[in-house]
Parts: sequence; structure tokens; C-alpha cells
Amino acid sequence: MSITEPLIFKHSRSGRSAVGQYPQGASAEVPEKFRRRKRAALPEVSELQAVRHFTRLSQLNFSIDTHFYPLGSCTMKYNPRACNAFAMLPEFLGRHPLAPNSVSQGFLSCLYELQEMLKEVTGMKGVSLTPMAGAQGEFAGVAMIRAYHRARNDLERTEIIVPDAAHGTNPATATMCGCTVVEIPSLSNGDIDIDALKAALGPKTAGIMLTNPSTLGVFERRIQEVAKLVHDAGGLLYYDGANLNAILGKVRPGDMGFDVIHMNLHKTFSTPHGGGGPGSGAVGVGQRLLPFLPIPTVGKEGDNYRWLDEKDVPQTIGRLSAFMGNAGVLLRAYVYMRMLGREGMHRVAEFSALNANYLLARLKKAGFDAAYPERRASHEFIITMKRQAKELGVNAMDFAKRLLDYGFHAPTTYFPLLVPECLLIEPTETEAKEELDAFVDALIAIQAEAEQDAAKVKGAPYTLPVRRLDDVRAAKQLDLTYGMRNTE
Amino acid sequence: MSITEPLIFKHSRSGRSAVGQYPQGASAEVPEKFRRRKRAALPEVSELQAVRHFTRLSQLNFSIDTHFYPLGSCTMKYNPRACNAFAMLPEFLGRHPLAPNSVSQGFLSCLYELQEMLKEVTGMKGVSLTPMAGAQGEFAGVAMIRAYHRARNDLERTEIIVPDAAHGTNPATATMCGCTVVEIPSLSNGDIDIDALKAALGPKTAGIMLTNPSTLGVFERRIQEVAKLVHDAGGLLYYDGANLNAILGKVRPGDMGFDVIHMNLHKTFSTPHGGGGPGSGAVGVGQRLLPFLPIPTVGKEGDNYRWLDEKDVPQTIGRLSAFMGNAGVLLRAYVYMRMLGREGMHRVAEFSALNANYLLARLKKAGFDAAYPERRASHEFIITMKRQAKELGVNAMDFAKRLLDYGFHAPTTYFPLLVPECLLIEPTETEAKEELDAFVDALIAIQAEAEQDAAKVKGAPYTLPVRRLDDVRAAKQLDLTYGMRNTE
Amino acid sequence: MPFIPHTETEIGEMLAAIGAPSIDALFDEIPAALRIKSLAAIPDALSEMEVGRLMQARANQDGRPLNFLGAGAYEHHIPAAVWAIVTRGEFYSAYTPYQAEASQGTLQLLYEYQTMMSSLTGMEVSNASLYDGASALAEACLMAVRAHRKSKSARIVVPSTLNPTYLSVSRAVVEGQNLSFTVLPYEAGKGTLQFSKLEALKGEDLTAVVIQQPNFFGQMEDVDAITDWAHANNALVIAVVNPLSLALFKPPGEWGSKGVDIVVGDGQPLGVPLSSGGPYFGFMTTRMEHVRQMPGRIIGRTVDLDGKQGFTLTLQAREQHIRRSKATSNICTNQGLLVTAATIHMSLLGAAGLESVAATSQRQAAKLVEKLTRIPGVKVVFDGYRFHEAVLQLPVKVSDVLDALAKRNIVGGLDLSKLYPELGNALLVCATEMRTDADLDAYASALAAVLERKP
Amino acid sequence: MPFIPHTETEIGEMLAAIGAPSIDALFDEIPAALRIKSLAAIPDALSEMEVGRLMQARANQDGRPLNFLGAGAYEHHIPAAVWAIVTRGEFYSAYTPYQAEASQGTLQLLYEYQTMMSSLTGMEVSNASLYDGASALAEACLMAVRAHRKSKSARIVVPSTLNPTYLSVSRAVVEGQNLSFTVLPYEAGKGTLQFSKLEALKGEDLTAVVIQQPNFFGQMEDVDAITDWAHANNALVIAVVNPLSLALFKPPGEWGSKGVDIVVGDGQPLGVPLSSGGPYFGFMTTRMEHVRQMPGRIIGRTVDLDGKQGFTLTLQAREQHIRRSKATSNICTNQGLLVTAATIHMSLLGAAGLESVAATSQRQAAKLVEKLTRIPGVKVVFDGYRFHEAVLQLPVKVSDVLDALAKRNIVGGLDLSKLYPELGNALLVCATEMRTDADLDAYASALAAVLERKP
Ligand SMILES: Cc1ncc(COP(=O)(O)O)c(C=O)c1O
Ligand SMILES: Cc1ncc(COP(=O)(O)O)c(C=O)c1O
Repeated sequence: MSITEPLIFKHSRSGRSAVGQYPQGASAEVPEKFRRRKRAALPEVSELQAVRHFTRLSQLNFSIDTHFYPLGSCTMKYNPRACNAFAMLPEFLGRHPLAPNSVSQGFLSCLYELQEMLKEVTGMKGVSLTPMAGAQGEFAGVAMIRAYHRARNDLERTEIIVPDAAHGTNPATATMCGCTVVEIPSLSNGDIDIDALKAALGPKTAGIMLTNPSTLGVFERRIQEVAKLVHDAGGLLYYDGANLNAILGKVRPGDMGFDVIHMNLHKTFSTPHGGGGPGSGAVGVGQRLLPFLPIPTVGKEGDNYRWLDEKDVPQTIGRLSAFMGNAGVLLRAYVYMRMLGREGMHRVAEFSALNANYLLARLKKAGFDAAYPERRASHEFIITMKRQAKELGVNAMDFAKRLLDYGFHAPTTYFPLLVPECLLIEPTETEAKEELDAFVDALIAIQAEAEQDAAKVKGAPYTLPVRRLDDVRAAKQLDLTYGMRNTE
Repeated sequence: MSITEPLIFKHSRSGRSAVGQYPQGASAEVPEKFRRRKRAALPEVSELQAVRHFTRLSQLNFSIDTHFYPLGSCTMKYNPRACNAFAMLPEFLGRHPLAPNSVSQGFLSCLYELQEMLKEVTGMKGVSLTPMAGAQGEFAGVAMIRAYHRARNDLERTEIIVPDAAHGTNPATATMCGCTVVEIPSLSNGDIDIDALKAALGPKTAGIMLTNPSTLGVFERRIQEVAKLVHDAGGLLYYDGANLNAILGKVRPGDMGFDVIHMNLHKTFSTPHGGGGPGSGAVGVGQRLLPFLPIPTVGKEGDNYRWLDEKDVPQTIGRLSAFMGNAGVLLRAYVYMRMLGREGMHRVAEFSALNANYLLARLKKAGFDAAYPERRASHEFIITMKRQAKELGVNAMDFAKRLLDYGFHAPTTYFPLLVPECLLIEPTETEAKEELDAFVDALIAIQAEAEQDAAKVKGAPYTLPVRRLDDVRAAKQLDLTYGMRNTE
Repeated sequence: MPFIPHTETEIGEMLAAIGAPSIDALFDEIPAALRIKSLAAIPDALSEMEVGRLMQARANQDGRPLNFLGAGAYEHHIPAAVWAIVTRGEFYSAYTPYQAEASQGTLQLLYEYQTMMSSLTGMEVSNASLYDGASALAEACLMAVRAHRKSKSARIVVPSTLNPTYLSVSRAVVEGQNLSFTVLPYEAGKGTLQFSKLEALKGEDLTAVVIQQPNFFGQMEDVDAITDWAHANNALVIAVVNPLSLALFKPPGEWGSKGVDIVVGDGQPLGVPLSSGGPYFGFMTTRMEHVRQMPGRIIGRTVDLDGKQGFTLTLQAREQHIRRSKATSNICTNQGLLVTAATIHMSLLGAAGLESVAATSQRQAAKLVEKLTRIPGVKVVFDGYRFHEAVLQLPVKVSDVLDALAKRNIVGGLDLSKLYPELGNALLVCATEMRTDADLDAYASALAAVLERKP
Repeated sequence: MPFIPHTETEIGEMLAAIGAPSIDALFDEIPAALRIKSLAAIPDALSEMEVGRLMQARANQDGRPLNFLGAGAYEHHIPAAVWAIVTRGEFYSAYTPYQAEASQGTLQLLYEYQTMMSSLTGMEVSNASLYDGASALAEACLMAVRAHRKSKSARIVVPSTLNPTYLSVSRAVVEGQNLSFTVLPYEAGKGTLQFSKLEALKGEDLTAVVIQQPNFFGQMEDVDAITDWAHANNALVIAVVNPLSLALFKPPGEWGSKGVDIVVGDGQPLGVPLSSGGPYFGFMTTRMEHVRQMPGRIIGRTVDLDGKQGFTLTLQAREQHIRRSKATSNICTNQGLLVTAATIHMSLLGAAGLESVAATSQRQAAKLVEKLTRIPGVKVVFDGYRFHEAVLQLPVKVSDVLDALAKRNIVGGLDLSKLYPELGNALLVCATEMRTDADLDAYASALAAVLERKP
């Protein structure tokens, strides 16, 4: 089928245009000093050409709607179409973000109830929906931790402790918040090194950022002890909710002792990832951080909903977006939660764990090396290709690329950084057993290929629109816009 | 990329289900004698599985949105997305077909105006939108012709004259209407054989069915003479509007002397063809046939629109559909016509003719044989591969199949039946010159392949989900439902 | 130029290649006298934005009344996924799958559809759709005449409980072909076929008997008895069914001792919105022995040059493009996209889902009848088992009531007084799973108010 | 189980393979005391049909008022094709294109986007999006500090005509990093930066000067003079622009004698519906020399093993997943799907289309101002050239007027009285090409009525 598509600029001809799409005959008298002299080099194409071009481009992607996509830490589960349909009702799409409350009660009620539901599933006391992705949620969380210490005049607390398994956004966020990062190692069983934690804690400790289950795919069993240590040292606990899918309806971050959490609604609450975004990083806080929540949030008085702002939350860390974060994503999450309902929440963790543990069991049985063979998988787990890399010269990336030829998106590769040659595999609860079985079969087949003909695996993929791309060249001979280089 | 997809039944597991899609806990007490004993063997799949399955299936299709699709006689032009969006407004989708006129004025006004516009572009006096496809429009037309003669007590007129170039629906329709078909030949220049026509005409002549331009891709130049002959003989003229795209805004069937016409709204008026339908075969009539129009149509009294039925059109040939034909298709056509506007109507024929004549000129120059080299192309034209079939053993079908590998949908093959080894090529007005050029290049390349390695072309396609299919086996070893044969 | 990609330069180049002085010259074979001067009645072009505004204004005029009308078109929940996939360009903008290799998506889907419809109706084979339920019945009558060689009468027996429009359409379509219809009355008080009238036809040459189940009144016919009677009297049986109801009810393939011969109906309840009457789709299934008499496209599974499974149009020798004047029907374009919707819809709901939808619809309709008949003067006309529609008798003229209800934003049902004058002020009402209890209450109180002539 | 495909049999088989007695056992590493007992506050599951009804009811509460609000979010026509393609599963449900070979669709589109945005803003390079316009400005300030090594002050000069929320967000985001903002007042009567106040900063260590064009009042700043002044005084220049306006106006890359250094803004006017405030997307373009300081993802063109062109994420060493605490930003997930919309939108409209939309918007806004200022007591506050927004003075409290207008189904604009108390009863109004003359008249007569306290 169509396996490549030229750049849109190749379809462009001077004077061509989809004129039905804009008002005819308008012109503006722009004073010379403000006037644009030369039109931007946007493509000039017909409507059909644009539709055909972008439809064809879309077909070059793997996606949940077309492929099993076990990308660890990313929770690529089914994005219900209903969420999209109902979030895109014309009234919601047409609503101006600053429209008066009197013509916004429907929208506000959805957000309010979403806040309430998120409080319930996380065990938190307050929720702000404004952060626009996980990383911005982290920012909000750490900024609140800092604001808390500052409000108590505890000004020395600028260190954020982060396990080595943490996602890159954790340390990057700490830095953005003006904190310094103290990294602590993980034990070989995947748990945190408590001794290292103890050593790291002190009067400078602002807090710790944890994912639990961690990105190693295992649950931190001594979480209560960790919480106590950190709290006793005067720090607060931040929960990176990227892995909330693993525990939804089973255990709540608030009950584990966390003071603040962000939730990737685009993971656990199944809003689509859109090829890179948008997401939503709603934050939840315990009692201590309530005064600092980012604004706006939605309050309810009687039957009336209204925005809460600096007047209501005077100690707020402020605004993180021009309006109300990724409102449309919030509506999608709301619809999803209403469709799951109470029982559905529990099932999320149950079946994501069932799928992960089943896949792990089958892969172990097939001879693959689990990074933490003695542990339960959470909703994801790690296998390492260290042995294959050493013995056969076929590494984790080679397996990943070859999986594409077999019709599966690759797991997350080389993350977390501490496990060599790792594949972080997250099947999610919405995949059927036969899909998991087929994935195991593919890995077994690739293993056999690697043993017989390593070069074949290393040359993969073969059946995609392009073969393996030269990343080094991409970074060295920068070609970031059409026309930047003399390439066609 | 994904190149095959198992049958949906392969994804089915007993007890699996997308339970969010239906009410839970309902059951009906059905008396034993009416009760279904065994559930139908519908697939039992999750929502994700269904979405993934059908999304993947869709990717196996060529379509206007993805490929140049020069399928002669089918007018595969761009289907504006706006037509779909506005025809699918929730109010239109939710409207019950039998809802009272008082809550239907918006919908009725669109249909009324569509009737008026179609009258204007065809030069007819009345229009009924109810036929659900071209063939049903033909049925309506011939039935009206019969009704006309019968109303005049001219009961012998049961013969319908049809040129050999006619589409199969023409003779099939005549038969369905209880007429006998008299076929007349075409001349080698593509025009009708007037002598044969004269010979065929007589007291039994009910009428003649013509496409003009004909399916040979040429305009019948002596149409006025033909009209006079038929009328003088007491017959009526039926215009098969499948080729209206060729003359839209240039010449009107009514002005040529036709008494009745059907229009394929799914061709000229760009409603999508949906992989086989729905279409719409609205009919227009001149004065003589007005009393016989199929019902319902829409009338206007003052500012008020209402359905016209047997009370208003007592001589009607009746109803052809349970409600109002393919209403949603009609709305799409209405939107399309409003977007084209007056000037746009003229452009349709102009640019479809420009594209066809350009393509023909280039192909002739490249050495291909035009079926009617001395004639202007209309919106389409025929090349014949007779020479290639004879000299190289590579026939029209081989060229067609190989074109698929080059990323082009094939032209219509082996129709009209009278031109051997023909390809009927209709580029439509919405294709850009470079697309036509690329198509010519592909045909030239295939010609070269045919000369060098005929077997290669005859083995085509190679890059599609399947290679050439065994049609004979399909018809001999019938396998029409999953489970009919022991095949997997 | 909307939708036209040509630049001035290109037009020049193309004319040069053609050797024509102007675009106009391309039309020089058309007699000059015939050329259009102007299309004065066509309005100026609107931009997409403008036409969007226009269409929304038209849509607003009609609004979104609460609907209790069925009568052959039913409002059901359609999963959001259905039309999101149906409108994908690859389905939406493809032509009929003539080039099988480039149309495997549509072809495989149609094969899956044929399988599902055959199973739902309990028959062996299905075609890939006809226009709608009414015209499908017309085609079924013609097919019965072809299939039943021994019968010379071309006489079709239909009950008056058949959707009257289906009969009108059938009459119109078979008009030229000398078929005749014998309409049998229904049993007063029961609303089902008067069996004695059928018995009275014993010994006559009947080509086929049509049975609609549930019938136009929503009542259940004694299909087993009718089927067996017809077969015993050498007539074929054509079933007209609501496909959704088959999730609950015995499929036509099991009616009587050997099942019916042809099944038709409208597929609309399977994922197609009401949309003002169309596009819907007609379905048809039959026994294998009749497959060559079936009109419409049929898809078969076969293998490719490498022996790999694939799908293609088959038995095309029945069709107009091959057989021309001897084809089984003139149908060419069918309702493919709607079949796409139905196939996805059936896959998403499964048999369990359809059953639940049907059961809920029936329950809500029963509740509706109960609530409405509590209003003084409102009565149920027919006894017996019903699906999701019912005929009610009102104390006053039905059309006045419907007008008054429409003002209250309720589409209250179908006035039967013209179709069945003998029933007096009769109203056909319907409720599906889409009508909540609150909706039913809203109707009941509106109707009560209207009947009391409250404002 | 909604969205869960597992059958009872499969659950059993899977547990057996795992060697676990129950699903519950899979959670045995979680301390028992912590396990959730119930989630009482979560309501029961709704079916898709039910939630659809609920959401439509909520949507109906808000209705579809006629909108004259801009202030950073603008209502424009979006071609139907845009979101039909954007919501295709392959775009909608894909993750970030980490596996380049399986994501060429998204990657090529982003490369095309980068090209378009660079050209539109007159800069050399673009990233693949940030969250929104406000947070993009915050990132630009941080980037300026990194890029301008010679400046030690981390001091950013902003005009008070900058969208006040953009300043709030920037303050919140850079909070921990010791940046400072110096806010300069606007010229009364003109509504543009008081240049003398800028002059007064001469000689001080300024890291960057921010200019918004058109500014928050819709007025046009003297961007050339400010840019040149900033560069002459060793400060970088950050432009905040409405990308649509750039179809008419000089791009930031051409401001002053050498153009600005960083351009940011909100991409919403390019194909993204108002949608209650988001998701929108922030864009950022810059000079090549600063590319390594730019936050966010960047796509590069390269070749594959066979030398064929392909696209991939590049310069990842700037990003958090590689550089961790030393990354240019913590951003990971961005607003890819909105960029998809914008890229399709820009392709459909082209430069000519955007220009026409911008010009029409400006014309309609000018007409609106004219119509409204005919009402006694309504005045324009600022002279000078404007884009499609304007500040009006009302004779009475603005919030009361807006409430009264809302009752008439009109969203009348933004009350400036809290943000700019010195302006008194000031109202910021906007019109785009979506507002017809009839719409403007409707507003004018509603406002007149409200001001006369008519019912
Ligand atoms: C463990 C973890 N933390 C944080 C993030 C950041 O979330 P986002 O990408 O929404 O900013 C991610 C997502 O990639 C993650 O996997
Ligand atoms: C010349 C001609 N006539 C009639 C028809 C029949 O139209 P339809 O397929 O809509 O029934 C067609 C379409 O295939 C055609 O090309």
C-alpha cells in the first residue's frame, strides 16, 4: 500500500488554493510599517490534496487503534470513542474560556465532579485540573512543596530526592523549581535503598518524588516506612502518578502517605495521546498543601458552580495556563470515569496487573530474562536483553525494531536507565489474551532469528515506510525545516 | 505496514463483549413460540478489538481520500468533508422521517431548494429526489415513460431503444419496467448509428435511453436530430445522467430534447460512494412527464414547505422507498451545490474536460491507442490495449492491476463492452495536473515493463494486501459466509 | 476555485498539450445553439463557513423533539465508534470494490456482514444490501417469481398488517411485470392476520406469502402456522423482519417446519441514525438453492495467486453489468456505507447487546403503553404479544393531537386514520431503549394536557 | 466489563500460567493495611448511551451564545476536513513518536509544521509545540536567560500591554529560578508601550524585552523601534504574537534591523476550536544559533539504512529523558494533536487564506466598534491601528452589562476593570470573520437595550 508520501510542499503550486475555506474579496489596509511584505511559504494546495496528503500520512503511524502498543510507562490503552464524541459536542467546542459562569454551568459541573472523583481515587483532599501534562503537574507539585516550606519560613529546604529509576521529568522538574536533585539508588530487588534514603534526608530535604509502582515495574513495599522517614525529616512526598493505572482502585497514594500527586489523565484515564499530546497532569494534594493549589479550580456553592481564583486561594502557586489547562482532555477523562464507574475503577488495576503478570510469566517461561524475576509485575515489567546483546550482538533496540515488522509497537527501550538493555513492557488492561500470546510468539520468533541470523534482526525493520533511521546524522546535519538544506 | 487482518470472528471469544454499549440487566419474557433458541453467531469482541479490526480493514482500501481513482463512468472526485459534516448535524440525524411538517421546515427547505437547483442545471420542469441510486432513477424514468403512454392509451409502446454502449443498468431497467430492449450499434466515431435508430423506431417505441456524452467518452453531436426522430416516432428520450459531470453548466439535457433524466448525485454532485453506496438517482422531467413523478416531493406554499403525495400527484408512478430516499445523501448534494454556486457549476464540466483531454493528449503522445482518436474527450475517454494484448499478451486487466502497484486505482476495465481491451479513464476536475502526469508516467513505465517482461505485468499486483484473486474459484466454490466451507 | 486545483499556468500548459485554444474549445462538438447561457436560478457560491451557518440555521428550525415514532424507522443508541470509523475516508470515499485487490477492506467487511446477517436471520446466504426495506421486499417478490418456477400465477399474498408503504413500493416496483398482490385482512381486536382468509386461498396458485414479524402494529404474527401453510400450499414464504427484534425472536430460517425462503427488511435499527429517512439499507438473505436468483452484490472468499485468502465480488453473472437485460435486477450502487455501519454496530453489540437493546425497547414501550392508557379515553387497540410498538385509540382526532404535541416538542407517533380508517382515531406509538422513564412521563403528561386542551 | 476483553475462561488460564490463585493475589506485595476498601464517592457506571445523554444535557445548559470575546482565544472557521483527519485513530491514538519508523506520519507532519511556523514567524527553526501561549512565554524567558550568557541579571522587561495572564503564568513558572520582571506602563490614550519608560532603562543589564503584537488591547506596538532599542541595549527580544495576524503583519523575524530572537504565542487561531480554553498549543520559533537552548521536541529529516528520506526526533540531548536535571525544560508530553490540526489548517488555508481571514476579522471588528460607539456613552479608549480587538468605555459597570448580555445569549467581551482599574468601565471586545453584520447588529441592539435598562 502507500508507503511514502512526499512533503506537502511538493504538492504546492503558486496560485493554487482551497478558496472555499476563507472569505473572498477581503483586504486590509495595513500601514506600511506593520505590513508583511512577502507571504509565508505555506503550501498552496487544493482541499483534496490536503485531505489526501494527511490521510496518507496518518496511515504511516502505528497507534492504539491499529496496533498493540505495549509502551512501558505510557499506558497505551483503548481511548473510547465516546469520550471524544461527547467532549466535542458543539456547545463545549464553542464555549469561550472566559465566558460568564452563567453560561458555563454545564461545563463547570463536569470539572467539579471530575475533581471530586479524582480526590476519591487518590485519597487526596483537593484537586486542581489545570496542569497540561504530567511534567506540568510535577512542576505544580514541587512548586507547592516549596511554597509550603516557604510559608513556614523553612527556607533551607531546596533538595528533592529522586530515585535513579525516576522518569527524566522528575529531576528536570526539580531543577525548574529551583531545587537541587539528590539521586538515590534502587536495590537489586527493585525497592528503594532505604539506607541511601536515610543518608540523603536532612534539614535541606524539601521532599521526595516517587513513582509507586516504580518505573521498574514493581511496587515499593516499604512505602509506609519511606513516608515516615521523609515526613520525620520534615520533607513531603510527591507521587508521580504516571503509574496510577497499576493501583487504581487497589491502593491510594493518599493512604500511602503521599502529600501530593499528579495524574496523567492521558494514561490512567485514557484520554488519547495524540501522537505526542495533549495530556493533562491534574494534581491532588493532602491537607497541608491545600492552600497552594494552582488556580483556577472549580467550586460549588449550593447548585452553583464557579471558578475559584486568587481571591479564594490567596497562597496559590498561581496560574499555569492562560485559561483552564487542557479543558477538552478533562472532559474526556470525565466521560471515561463515568463510564467505568465505581467497579470499573477497580478493574483497571486488576486487569492491567493480570495482563502484565501473564505476559511476564509467559516470557520467563520462554527463556527471557526478567529484570526482577522474584517480584510481581505491577501493570508493567522489565525484561533485559543483556544476555542476547552479549552473546548474539543483538540488543534491546534490535528486538524493538524487529517487533515492528511483526506488527507490534515496541515496548519502551532503555528506560529506566539503570537496567541495561531493557524493554519496559506495559500491555494495559484493554488488550486481549490472544494479543499477548501473539506478542510472546513474536519475541520467541525474533529470539530464534537472532540466534540464526543476527544481522537480519539488526537490520530491522524491513516492512515499514522507512528502514532504520540515522539519528546521528539527524542531530549532526540538522535539517529542521524544508529548505534549510539543499536536500529535496 | 498492516497488510492483512483476520476475520472479525477470529477475534471472538465466548462471553467477551463491549458491555458499555447496551443497557444492562434487561430481559424480555418472550413466549416460547416466538423465542429465539440460539443466539446469532455475531462476533463477541471488545470495543478496542472492533475499532482496531475495522480501522485496519479500512486501510486495505484505495479511496479518493488516499488515491487517484480515475474510474471511468464513476466520477470519483473529491467528496468535500463539509458536506458530510453539515448533513450529519444532530438535528438532521435525529429527525424521524415521518415527523410532522411543523418540525421539519429546515430539512424540507433544503430539499425544495435542491429540487429547484437540479431543475435549473438540467433544464427540466420538475424533479423528484426519491430514487436511491442511478438505477432506481432509471426505473423511475422508464416507468414514467410507460405511464405517459398508458395515460394516452398508447398501449403498444413497450420497446426501449438502447445503444450498445449503454450501461448495463439501462437494459436491465427496461426489463424491470416490463419493456423489451432494442439495442442499436454505435458508429466507429462513437456516435449513434442514425440509420439503425431509424430502423428501430416505430409504433412500439416507448423511448430511448441515452447517455450524452456516451460511455464512449464522446458527445453525441447529432443529438437534436436524434431527439426529433424519436419524438416524431412518438417516443420519449431518457437521459442517463451518470455523465452529467461532463456537461454541467455547458449544455442542459432539457435543451437537448430529453424528456426525463436521472442524476447520480453520488457522481456529479460529489456525494461519497461509500464503497458501493449509498447514492441518489434524483429524476428530472419535462412538461409531459410532470404528472407522473414519483412521490414524495417537496412543495412550497408561501413560506411553508410540505410533502407532496398521491393527493397532489394523482398520476404518480408511486413510491420507491419507504420514506424519502437517501435523505442524507440529498443534504450532502445540497451543501455541495451551495458551495459551488453558479460559477462553480460551469467549472465542473470545464475542468473535468480539461483534465480528460489533457490526459488523452499525453497518452496519445506516449503511444497509447485512443478508441476515438479524432474526437474530443468529454470528461472521460477510452484507450484500448488491443495492440498490447495481441503483441505482448498483456491485456487491459493486466495494465489495470499493475497500476495498483504504482499507487493508482485502475480505470474502468472492459466497459463499454463494444471496445475491446478498453480502459475507460475519468480523471475528474478535482485532480491536479501533477497527478495526471504521474499517472501517464506510470502507464508509460508499465508499457515498458510489458515490452521487457510481460509476465511481471501479468503477475501484478505485488504490493497490495493480496495478489491477483481467483474469481473463477470464487464463483465455482462458493464461500459466502464464514463457516460455509471448512476453510479457516 | 473551490475544489479545482488548476493554476493559470497549468491551464495554459494543459491547453497547449491538447492543442486547444481555450477551455471553451473543448466543448466545440456540442452544437452551439444548445450551449447554456446562464444558470440564473443557482445562487452565488457560499464559503464553507457560510454554508455551515446556513445548515445549522436550517437544523435549528427543526430542533430535536422527543421522538415516539417508529413505523419502520427506529431511534437506537449507536456507539460513537461506529460512525467515527464509517466516515474514515477509506470507507467513505471508495467506489464499489471492482478492483478487489485494492478493496479488501470493504470486501472483507461485506463478507463478515453476509455471515452476520445469515446467522441473524437463520438463513444460508445474504447479499451485500439493497436500497431499503421497502424496495427489498419488491425485489424479494420478483425473486420469488423467478425462483418458484412451478408457480405461474406471479401472485403474492400479503397481510394488511404489512407496513403499508412497503406494499406501495412493491406495487410501484413490480408494476411492469404482471405480478399481483392479494391483501388479506387482520383479525379485529388482535391486529394479526386473519388465518381463515388465508385458508380460503387453499388450492390456488400462489407464488409467495409475505409475513411481517413483528407486524406494522407491533403485534406478533403466528409465523409458524403461516409458513407451514404456505409451504403446504406450494407457495414460497417471504419474511419481512426488524433485524434487531431477531435478537429476541425466532429467526425466519426457523419459522414453521422448514423455515422461510427469503428474508428481507430494513437494516436501519442496526447502527443507522434516523436521518430523516435515509440512507438506510435493505437486507436480503435466502437459502443457498436460491442464491442465483438473488439480486444485488454478493461477496465470496477465494484465494490469490499465492494461495492466500482474499475476497471478491462473485456470481456477477446475475448482475446488470454482465447479464444486462436478463439480470436479476437493475441494482448497481447499493447502500455499502450503511452496511459498513451495521457490521461495526453488530460487532460492537454482539448478540447479547442486541438482545438487551431489544428487550429494553420492549420494556420501555410496554411502560409507555401503560402510562398513556392511564389517561382517560386512551386505550390499547390490540391484545396479544407486542414488540416495541403499539396501536392506541384516542378520544379525538389524531392529527390534531400530534400537532399539539409537536408544539410541545414531542413527535407523538403515527396517525393511522388514513392508512387504516376502520381503526378510527388510532395512533401508532413506539419506544426504544433511548426513551427513559422520564421521557415516557413527559409524553404522558403532555398527552394528558393536550387531551384536556390545556395550553 | 466495559473495555476489558477477558472472559472467565481466559482469566483462569492466565492465572494458572502466572501461578497465582486469584487476581487479588497479584497485589500481595501491597501492604494489606493500605488496600482500598471502597470508592464510595464514585458513582455507578453509565453506559455510553447514558453518559451521552448526560453530556448533552450539560452542554445544553451552556448553550451556544453569540461570542464577542477574544483576549487570547479566538473563534475562527475551521474547515470540516481538519478535525475529520485529526481524529483519525492513527493520529489520535498514537503516542509520542519514539519509534520513528512506526511514526513517520506524525513525524513528517511535525517537520512540515516546523517549516510552516518558521516561515510564518520569519524565523529559522521551530519546535514541535509547548503547552500553550502563556507557558510558552515562560519557557521563552527561561530560554533567554540560558541563551544570553552575557547577561547576568535574568531580568525581563515586559509591557503592561502584555496579556496579563501570560505574565501571571510566566511568574508562576519561573518562580524558583530568580528571574525578575520589570513591567512598563502603556501610553494613555494610545494603549501601547510608553517608550520613554523603556529608554529610562538604558544601560541596565536586561536579559530580554518581551513585545506582544498586536498587544492585549488589540493595538499595534512600534515593534521595530522596541526591537532595535533592545538589541542596541544588549537585550534579547521575545515576541508574543497571534499567528493568524502574521498573515497581514510583518513577522517578528523582520522586526527592527535584525529581527527578534525568540517568538512564542498560542497556536489556537490556527484550527483549534475555543473548546473552553484548551487543549490549545504553544509555539516557539527562534534563530538557528539558539536551537540548542530551545525547549520541547524537535523533528529532523535524515535518511534510513537505504538512504531513503525519513524523519525522527532530534537534538534529544536537550530533553529531560536524556539530560534529566540539566534539561532545557521538563516538558515531555506536548500538544501534538493540536499541531496536527494546525498543520492541516494552514495547508488548507494557505497564506492567502490566512490573510483573508485576518483581514475580514479586522474589518468586522472595526465595524463592531463603529456600531457600538454609536450607542450613547460608549467610546473607544485608544487611538491608533488595531487588529481585531478593541477597548471600549461603557457608561456603567461592565460586569453588570456582561451579565445582562449573557441573559440575552451574548458573550459580550472581557471586563478589564480588575486587570486595568485605571481604565474605569472598560470592555475588551473582539470580532472575527465568524461574526456577520447581522451578529454585530444583534450585539449593538442588545447593548443599547441593556444600557437603557430595557428588559
Ligand atoms: C513515570 C513518568 N513520569 C512522568 C511522566 C511525564 O508525563 P508527561 O509526559 O505527561 O509530561 C511520564 C510520561 O512520560 C512518565 O512515564
Ligand atoms: C452510465 C451509467 N449509468 C447508470 C449507472 C447506474 O447508477 P447507479 O450505480 O447509481 O445505480 C451508472 C453507474 O455505475 C453509470 O455509470
